Amino acid sequence: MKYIIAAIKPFKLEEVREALTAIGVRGMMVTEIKGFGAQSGHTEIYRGAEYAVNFVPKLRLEIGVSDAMVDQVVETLQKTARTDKIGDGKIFVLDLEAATRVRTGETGDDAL
Amino acid sequence: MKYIIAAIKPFKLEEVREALTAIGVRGMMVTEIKGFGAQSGHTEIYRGAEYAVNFVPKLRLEIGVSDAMVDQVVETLQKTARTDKIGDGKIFVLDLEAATRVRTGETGDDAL
Amino acid sequence: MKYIIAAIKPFKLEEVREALTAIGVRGMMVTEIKGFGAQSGHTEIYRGAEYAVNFVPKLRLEIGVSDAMVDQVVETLQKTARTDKIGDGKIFVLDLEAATRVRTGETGDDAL
Amino acid sequence: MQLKKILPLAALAVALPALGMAQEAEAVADAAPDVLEAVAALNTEMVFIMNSLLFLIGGFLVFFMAAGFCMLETGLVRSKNATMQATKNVALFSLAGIAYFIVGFNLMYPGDWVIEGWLGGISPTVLEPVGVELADVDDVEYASVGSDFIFQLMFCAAVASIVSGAVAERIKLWPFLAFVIILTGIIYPIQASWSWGEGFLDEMGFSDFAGSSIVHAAGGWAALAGVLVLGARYGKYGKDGKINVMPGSNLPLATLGMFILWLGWFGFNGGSQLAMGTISDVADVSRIFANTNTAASGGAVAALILSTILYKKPDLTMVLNGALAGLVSITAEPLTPSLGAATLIGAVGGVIVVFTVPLLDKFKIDDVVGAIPVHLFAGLWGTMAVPLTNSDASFGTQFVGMAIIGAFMFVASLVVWLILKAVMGIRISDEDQVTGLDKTEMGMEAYPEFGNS
Amino acid sequence: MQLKKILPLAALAVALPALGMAQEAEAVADAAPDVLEAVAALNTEMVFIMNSLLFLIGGFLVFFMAAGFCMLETGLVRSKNATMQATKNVALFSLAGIAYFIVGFNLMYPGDWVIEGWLGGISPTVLEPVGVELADVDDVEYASVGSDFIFQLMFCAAVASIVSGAVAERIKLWPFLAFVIILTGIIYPIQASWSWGEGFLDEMGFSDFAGSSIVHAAGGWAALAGVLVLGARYGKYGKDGKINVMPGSNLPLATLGMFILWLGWFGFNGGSQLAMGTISDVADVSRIFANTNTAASGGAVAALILSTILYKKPDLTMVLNGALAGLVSITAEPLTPSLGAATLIGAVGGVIVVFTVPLLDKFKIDDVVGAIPVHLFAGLWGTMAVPLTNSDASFGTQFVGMAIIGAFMFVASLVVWLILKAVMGIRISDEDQVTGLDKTEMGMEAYPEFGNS
Amino acid sequence: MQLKKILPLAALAVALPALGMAQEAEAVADAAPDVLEAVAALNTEMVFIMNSLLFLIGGFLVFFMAAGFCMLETGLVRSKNATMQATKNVALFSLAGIAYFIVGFNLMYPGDWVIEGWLGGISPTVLEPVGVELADVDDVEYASVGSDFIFQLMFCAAVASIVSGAVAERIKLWPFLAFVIILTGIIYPIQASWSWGEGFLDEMGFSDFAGSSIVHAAGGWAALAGVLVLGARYGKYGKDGKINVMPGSNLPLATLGMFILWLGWFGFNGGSQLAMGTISDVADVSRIFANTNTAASGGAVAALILSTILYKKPDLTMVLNGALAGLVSITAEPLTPSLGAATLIGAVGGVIVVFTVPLLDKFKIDDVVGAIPVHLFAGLWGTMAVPLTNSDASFGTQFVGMAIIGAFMFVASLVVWLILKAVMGIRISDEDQVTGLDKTEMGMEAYPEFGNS
Ligand SMILES: Nc1ncnc2c1ncn2[C@@H]1O[C@H](COP(=O)(O)OP(=O)(O)O)[C@@H](O)[C@H]1O
Ligand SMILES: Nc1ncnc2c1ncn2[C@@H]1O[C@H](COP(=O)(O)OP(=O)(O)O)[C@@H](O)[C@H]1O
Ligand SMILES: Nc1ncnc2c1ncn2[C@@H]1O[C@H](COP(=O)(O)OP(=O)(O)O)[C@@H](O)[C@H]1O
Repeated sequence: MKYIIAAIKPFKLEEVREALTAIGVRGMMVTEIKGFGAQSGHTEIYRGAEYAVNFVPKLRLEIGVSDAMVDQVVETLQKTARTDKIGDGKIFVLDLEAATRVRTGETGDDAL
Repeated sequence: MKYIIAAIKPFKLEEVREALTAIGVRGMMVTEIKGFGAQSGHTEIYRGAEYAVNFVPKLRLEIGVSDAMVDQVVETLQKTARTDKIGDGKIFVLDLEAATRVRTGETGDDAL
Repeated sequence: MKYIIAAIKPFKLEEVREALTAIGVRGMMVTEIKGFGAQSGHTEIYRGAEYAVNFVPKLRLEIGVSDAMVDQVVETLQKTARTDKIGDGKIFVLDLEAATRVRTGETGDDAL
Repeated sequence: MQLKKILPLAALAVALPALGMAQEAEAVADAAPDVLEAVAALNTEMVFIMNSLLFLIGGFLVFFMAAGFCMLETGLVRSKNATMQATKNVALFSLAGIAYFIVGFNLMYPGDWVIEGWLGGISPTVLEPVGVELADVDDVEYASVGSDFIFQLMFCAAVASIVSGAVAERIKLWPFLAFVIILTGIIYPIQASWSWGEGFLDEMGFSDFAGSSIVHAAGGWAALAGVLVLGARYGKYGKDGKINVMPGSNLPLATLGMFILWLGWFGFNGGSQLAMGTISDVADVSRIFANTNTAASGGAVAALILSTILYKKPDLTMVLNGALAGLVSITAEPLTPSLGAATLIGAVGGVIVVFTVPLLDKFKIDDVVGAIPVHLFAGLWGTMAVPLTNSDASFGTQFVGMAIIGAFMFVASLVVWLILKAVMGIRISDEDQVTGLDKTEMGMEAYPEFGNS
Repeated sequence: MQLKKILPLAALAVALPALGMAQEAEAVADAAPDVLEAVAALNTEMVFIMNSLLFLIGGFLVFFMAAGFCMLETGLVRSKNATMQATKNVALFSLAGIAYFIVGFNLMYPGDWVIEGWLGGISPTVLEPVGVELADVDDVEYASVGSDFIFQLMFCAAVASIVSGAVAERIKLWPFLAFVIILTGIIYPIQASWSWGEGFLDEMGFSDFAGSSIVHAAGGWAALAGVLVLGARYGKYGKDGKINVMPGSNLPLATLGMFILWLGWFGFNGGSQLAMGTISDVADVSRIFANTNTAASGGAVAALILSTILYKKPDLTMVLNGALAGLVSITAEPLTPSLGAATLIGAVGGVIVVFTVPLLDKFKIDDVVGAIPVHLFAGLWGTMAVPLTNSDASFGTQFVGMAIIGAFMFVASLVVWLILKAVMGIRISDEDQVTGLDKTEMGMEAYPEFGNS
Repeated sequence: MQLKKILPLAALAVALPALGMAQEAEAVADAAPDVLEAVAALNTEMVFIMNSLLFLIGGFLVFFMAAGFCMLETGLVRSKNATMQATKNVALFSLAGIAYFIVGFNLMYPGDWVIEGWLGGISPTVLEPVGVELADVDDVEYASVGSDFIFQLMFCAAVASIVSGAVAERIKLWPFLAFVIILTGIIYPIQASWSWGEGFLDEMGFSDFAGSSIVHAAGGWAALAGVLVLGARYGKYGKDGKINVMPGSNLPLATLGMFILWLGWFGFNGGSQLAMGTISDVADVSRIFANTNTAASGGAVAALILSTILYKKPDLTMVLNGALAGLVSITAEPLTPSLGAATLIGAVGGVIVVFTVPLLDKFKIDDVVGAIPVHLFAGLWGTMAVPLTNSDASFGTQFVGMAIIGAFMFVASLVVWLILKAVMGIRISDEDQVTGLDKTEMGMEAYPEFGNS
C-alpha cells in the first residue's frame, strides 16, 4: 500500500474529489495548509507598512491506496489539479506499511 | 521506528490522548482535517439552495513511536477511538527512518 | 528522496523559512497543529471552572528533499528552531518513494 | 393642533398696543378665558408629549436589548450552535411582539379585569386613532397608547430573551418558540398585571420599579424550570463530578452584547419613571440614569476583583455577567439610592454572580450564559434591597411579592415545559448536540470558513 | 431666549398680589398683550423644538442603519471579501454625506425649481445661522434646517447602502463609489423631489410615507441595474443550471446588522411623521413605532415558517431578510394600519422574500445579500398596500407613481452603470475574485488569523 | 406638578363665558397674576426639561462610545490579546464611573474651588433629591444635576478609552486600571475644570466646544506618555528599522466600533451645546449634528484617497481612523463652520492620520490602534482650527490653552506611569506577549475555536 500526500490549489478540491471518486478512491483527508514554493505570495499593506505574505493557501490531500491503484491515483491527481499556472502543487508517494479501519479492525487493503 | 497517522472523530480526542498517555506515548501532533469517506456529510441549505457538504470534520493524529510500541499504540487507538458507527476513522503506519529532538539534538528512540 | 516532517514553535517560522531557503529548499507545506508533549499546556478558567489545555499550538512543516540534502536540512531545522526551552519540537524523516510536480508532470528530484 | 388655537390670540396681541387703554382692557377680558385655557392645554400637551417621548426613546433603547441578548448568547455558545442561537433570538423577539399585542398587553394593563386584581382582560391591543386630538386621548395625563405599548412590549420580549440563553445548545427550536408564545402572551402579562396593572401585589404595596422581580427574576424562574426539565448539555457533567468546560466561541461579540444591554438599561430603568413632563420627573429620570450606570460599574468591578481573587486570573465572562447583575440589582429601585448606595447594590449583584455560577454547576444545573445567576439571583437581591433606600417599601411585603411572583412563574413555566416535553419533545439528541445544532437542525453554519471542529 | 422675554412678567406676577384690586386690573391690562404673545410664542417654540428633536433622534437612528447595512453585508459575503465590503460601506456613507449637501438636498427640496415639479434647484445646503432666533428661522412651523438636512441625508445614504450589498464581491471599488456619488447627489434627490419635495408625484396624490418606493425600491432598482450590467460572481452559476452556494462568512454579524437596521427603522418611519410637537403628532409617531415593529415581526415569522416548510429546515438568512422585508413593506404606510394589518403587511413581505430569493437565482441574477427581494420587491408591495388601509390613496395612483419611480431609477442607474463600465470597467477579474478582493484590491484581510482558504 | 397648578385656571376659564362681562373682567384680574406666573414657570420648566433631555440623550449616545472603543480596539489587536482588550475596556469604563462620582465631578465643576480657577472641590457627587421641585433645583436655567453628571461622566471615560487602545497588547491589567482611576478621578477632572469648570483657561478665552484638546488630545497625551514608558510590543520593530506588521484580527468588528463612535459623536458634540430648550439652541444642536457628520465624512474620504495614492491600495484601518480624526477635528468647534468648512476641517484630520501613523512607527512609538494620530494630532489641529470659523477665538489663546493642557496631561500622566512602573511593573514579559495575554494573564481565549496560532 502507498500513502499519497498532495498539495493542490484550494478551488480544485471538488473537481479532484470527483475524479478520484470516479476511479474508486473511497476516502481521504483534507487539510488547510500554507504552501511555500515558487509561486510568490502577495503583498499586504497595513497602516502604511507593506509586508510580504510568503505563504499561499493550499489544500493538502492524504490518501491511503492499494499498490494496484497508486499510478492511477497519481495520474488522476496530476491531471485534474493542473491549471498550468505556477503553484499547482506536488504529489508525494510514501510507502504505507499497515492500515486499520477503526470501526471494524479490518487491516490492509480492506481498511482503505 | 514507525510513524502512525490516524483519523478519528473529534470528540474522541481526550479519551484517546489519555489512553495513549497511559501506555507511555509521550507526544503527538493533532490537526483539524476534513475527512472524506463512507460516512456521508450533511446537507446545508443557504437561501433556498441546498448543497451537500461532503466532508466531515475529523482530527488527524501523528505519533512517532519506537518499533516496540507500534502494535500497542495501534491497538489502543483502535479500541478507544471506536464507536462502532460509520466514520470512526483509519490508522496508518509508515516507516520512520530518523527522529530528532530539536531542543537537545537527541535522535532515534530518545527523541520520541 | 526523503520526506521531512517537523514540529516547531510558531514564532520560529520566518527564521526557519529563511534559513531553509538559504540552503536551497524551494518549497514546503506549513500546517497549524496542536502539539502534545513534555511541554505542558496552560490552565484556562472559564466561569469558575479551571481546565487544562493540554495542547500547545505548533506549526508542522513538511518538506520533500533529495537524498543529498536531507542531513543539511535536518541540521538547519534543528539549529534554527532551537530555543533550548522545552517544547522546541521534533524532526521526523521518512522515506519518499516518488514526487510529481502537478504543473509539469516532472518527477523525482526535479519535482521538488 | 394647539398652534391654530393660539395663533389668533397672538395676532390680537400684536394688534392691541395700537388701541387705547380702555379697549385694551376689554379685549383682554374677552381673551382671558382663552388664554387660561391655552396655557393649561399647552402644559397638558407638553406633559403628554414628553411622557410619550420618554416611552418612545425608552422603547427603542430596550428594543436594542434584543440585539444585546442575541450577541451575548451567540458569543457564549459554541460556534456549532451559533446560527441556532441567533435564529432563536430573532424569532423569539418577533413572536413576543405578536403575542403581546394579540393578548398580552390588555392582560397586563386591564381596563376591565376578568378576575379583579388577578386576571386581566382578553382582547387585542387597539391604538389611539390616527391624528387623535387632546379630547380623545385615552389618558391625557399619561402618554399615548402606542408609546406605552411599545415600551411595555420590549420588557415582555426581554423575559423571553433571558430564557433563551439558559436553555441554549440543546433545546429544539419549535418547542422553545411555543414556550415563548405562551410566556409572552399569557404567563408574563398575567404576573406583571398584579404589580404594574394595578393588581393585588400593587395593592399590597409591593415595590418593583422597573422589574428586578417582575421581569428579570420572572425570566430567570422560567429559565430555571426549562433547564431542569431539559437537562444539561450532553457531556457537560462528567461521572465523578467533573465539569467539562465548554467555552464561548466569540467573547468580543459577547462583550458587545453586554454593552448593548447596558445601553438599553438606560431606557429600561429611565423609562420606567413613566413620566418626563415636569422638572421633578426629568430630574428623577436623570437620577435613575446615574444610578443605573453606577450599579453596573459596581457589579463589573466586584466581579472583576472577586474572580481574580478566587481564580487567580480575571474572568471576562464573569465581568460581563457582573455588570449585568449590577443592572438587574438596581432595577427594582433605581431612583431612591444615592450614587454610593447604588454602586454597592450593584456590587453585591456582581458578587452573587461570581459565587452562584459555579454553584449551579455543582448542582448540575446547566445555564449556558449565566442567565439564572444574573437575572434570577441578582433579581431577588434587587427586590429585597428596595427597603434599604426606599422607606415606602417593607422587607416583608417585598419578600411576599417576590415569593408569589417566583412561585407562579416557576410553576406555570414548569407545567408548560412538561407539556411541551410530553407532546413534542424538547431536547436535541446527544449525537446531534455533538455534531452541533447548526448542522443538524439548521443546515447552516455561523462561521463556515473558520475552524471546523 | 424666550425665558428672558417672560421673566419680567413673572416678577410682575409675584409683585401683584401686594397691590390693590384696581391697580391689579390695570397692571394686568398692561401685561396682557405680552402674555398672549408669550403663550403663542412658547407654543411655537415647543413645536419647533419637538419637531427638530424628532429629526435629530430620527437622524441618529437612521445614521446607525449605515452600520447595520455594513454588518449585514460584511457578514453575508465570504471572508475573503469582507474588508472590501466594510470599506465600501464606510466610503459610500461618507461620500453620500458630501454629495448630498453639495447638490442633493436642494435638488430634493427646492425653494425654486429649475423645472417646476420635475427638477429642483442646484446649490449647496446652507444651514440656519448660529443662534438663529424665532423671527429668522426658515420655517417656524416646521423644524430647523440642520435637523431636516441630517434626517434626509440618512435616507439618501440608505439608498446607496442597498446597492452595495447586491453588487458585492465582484465590483471594483472606485467605479462603485463613482456610482454612489451620482446616485446620492443627483439621481435619488431628483426622484425624491417629485414626491417629498412637493413635485409632480405629490401633486398627483402619490402616497409613500417613509419611502417604500422612494427609498427602498429606488435603491433596489439601482441595484438591479448594477447587477445586470455587472454579471454574477465568478463561479456562482454552474453550466447545467447548478447554483454554487457561497455561504456568508459570519452570520452572527449579519444578525447584528439586521437588529441595527430594525432599530434604525424606528427613526426611519417614526421620524417621517415630520412632527412631534402636538398630541396628535406624538400619538401618530407612537402608532408608527408600534406598526413598524410588528411588521418586522410579521416578516420574520413568515419567513421562518415558510422557509421551514419549503426547505425542511429554517434558514436564518431568510429570517433576517424577512424581518427587513416586513420593515420595507410597512414603510409606505406605517401610520394608518392597525397592529393586525401591519403584521400581515409585514408578513407578506417575508413571504415575498422567501419566494423571490431563489427566483432571482433562476434568472442568474446574483444578488449577494438579498437586497433586491427585500428592498425592491417588498418595497413595491408596500407601495401598493397603502390603499388597503389609507383611504386617501388609490391603487391607480400608487401604481403610476411606483412605475414612474421605477422606470426613472432603473434607466438612470443603467445608463450610469453602462458609462462606468465603458469608461473604467467595473468588474473584478475572475482570478482576483477567486483569490478574494481583500488580497488583490486591498492587501488587507478581514480575519487574517482565522482559517486560510 | 405644574399641571395641578394650572388646572383650576382651566376650570375657571371654562366657567367664565357663562358670566357677564363685568364679573368676567374681575375674575380675570384675580386670575391674572397666576397666569403670568404659570406661563413663566411653564417656559422655565420646558427649558429645564429639554436641556436635561439633551444631556440624557447625549449621555446614552456617548456611553455607547465605550462599546465603540472596545470593538475598535478588540478588532485591531491580535486575537491572542482580544479577551484582555475587551476586559480592559469594560473595566476602565466601570472604574471611571466610580472614580468620577467619588471625586472627579466636583473637581471638574467646583462650587467652591480649593485654589480659585486651578483646583476644584473634593467631595462626592450628590444628585438632586427624588422628586425635586422647581424651587429646589440646583440651577433652574440649566438642567438636572443627574443629567449633567451622566453626560460629563461619559466624556471622562472616553479619555481612558483612548489610552487603552494605544498601550494594548503589552500592558499589565492592574497597573493599567490603577492609571485609569487616577486619570479619570483626578488628572482629567482638574484639567477639564480649567476650561469647562470656569477655571483660568476659560477666563483666558480658550475655546474648545466639545473637547478636541480637553478630551481627545488630553487622552492622546496620556496615551503617549504611557507608550513611551511602556515601550513597543515585543517584536514590533526589527533591528534594521524593519517594522513587523501585526495586523488586527477582526476588521469587521473594528469597523463596527468606528460606526458606533461616529453615532456616539452626535451626542458628544450635540450635547455639548448644553441646551436645547429654545429655538436657537435646538437649531444650533442641529447645525452641530450636520457639521459633525460631514467632518467625519471628510476625514474618511481624505484617508481613503490619500492612502490609495500613497500605498496603491486603500487601507480600511486608515479610513476608520480617518473618519474618527475628522470627528476629533471638528470637536473643538462644531457649531460655527459651514458644511463646506466642516468637511475640510475633517478632511485635514484624515490627512494627518495617514501621514502620522507611519511617522510614529519611524520613531518606534508603538500605538496599536492609532490613538495618538487620531486623538492627539487631530485634536491639536481641531483646537487650532477654531479661529478659522469662530471670530471669538484667537490663534494665540488657542495655542496657549492647547500647550498648557498638553504639558499638564503629559507630565502628570508620565509621573503616574513612572511610579506604576517602579512600584508594580507595567509591562508583560516578552515570552508572555508571544504566547498572548489571553492565555497567560486571563486563561481565556477570545475565539477558542478558530485558528490556533
Ligand atoms: N519540496 C516541497 N516539499 C513539500 N511541499 C512542497 C515542496 N515544494 C512545493 N511544495 C508545495 O507545493 C506547492 C506548489 O509549489 P510551487 O513551487 O509554488 O509551484 P509549482 O509546483 O507549480 O512549481 C507549494 O505551495 C507547497 O505547498
Ligand atoms: N483511503 C483513505 N485515505 C486516507 N484517509 C481515509 C481513507 N479512507 C478514509 N479515510 C479517513 O477516515 C475517515 C473515516 O472513514 P469512513 O470511510 O467515513 O468510515 P469508516 O472508517 O468507519 O469506514 C474519513 O473521514 C477519512 O478522514
Ligand atoms: N512522539 C511524537 N510524535 C509526534 N510528535 C511529537 C512527538 N513528541 C512530541 N511531538 C511534537 O513535538 C512537540 C514538542 O515536544 P515536547 O515533548 O513538548 O518538547 P521537547 O521536544 O522539547 O521535548 C510537541 O508539541 C508535539 O507537537
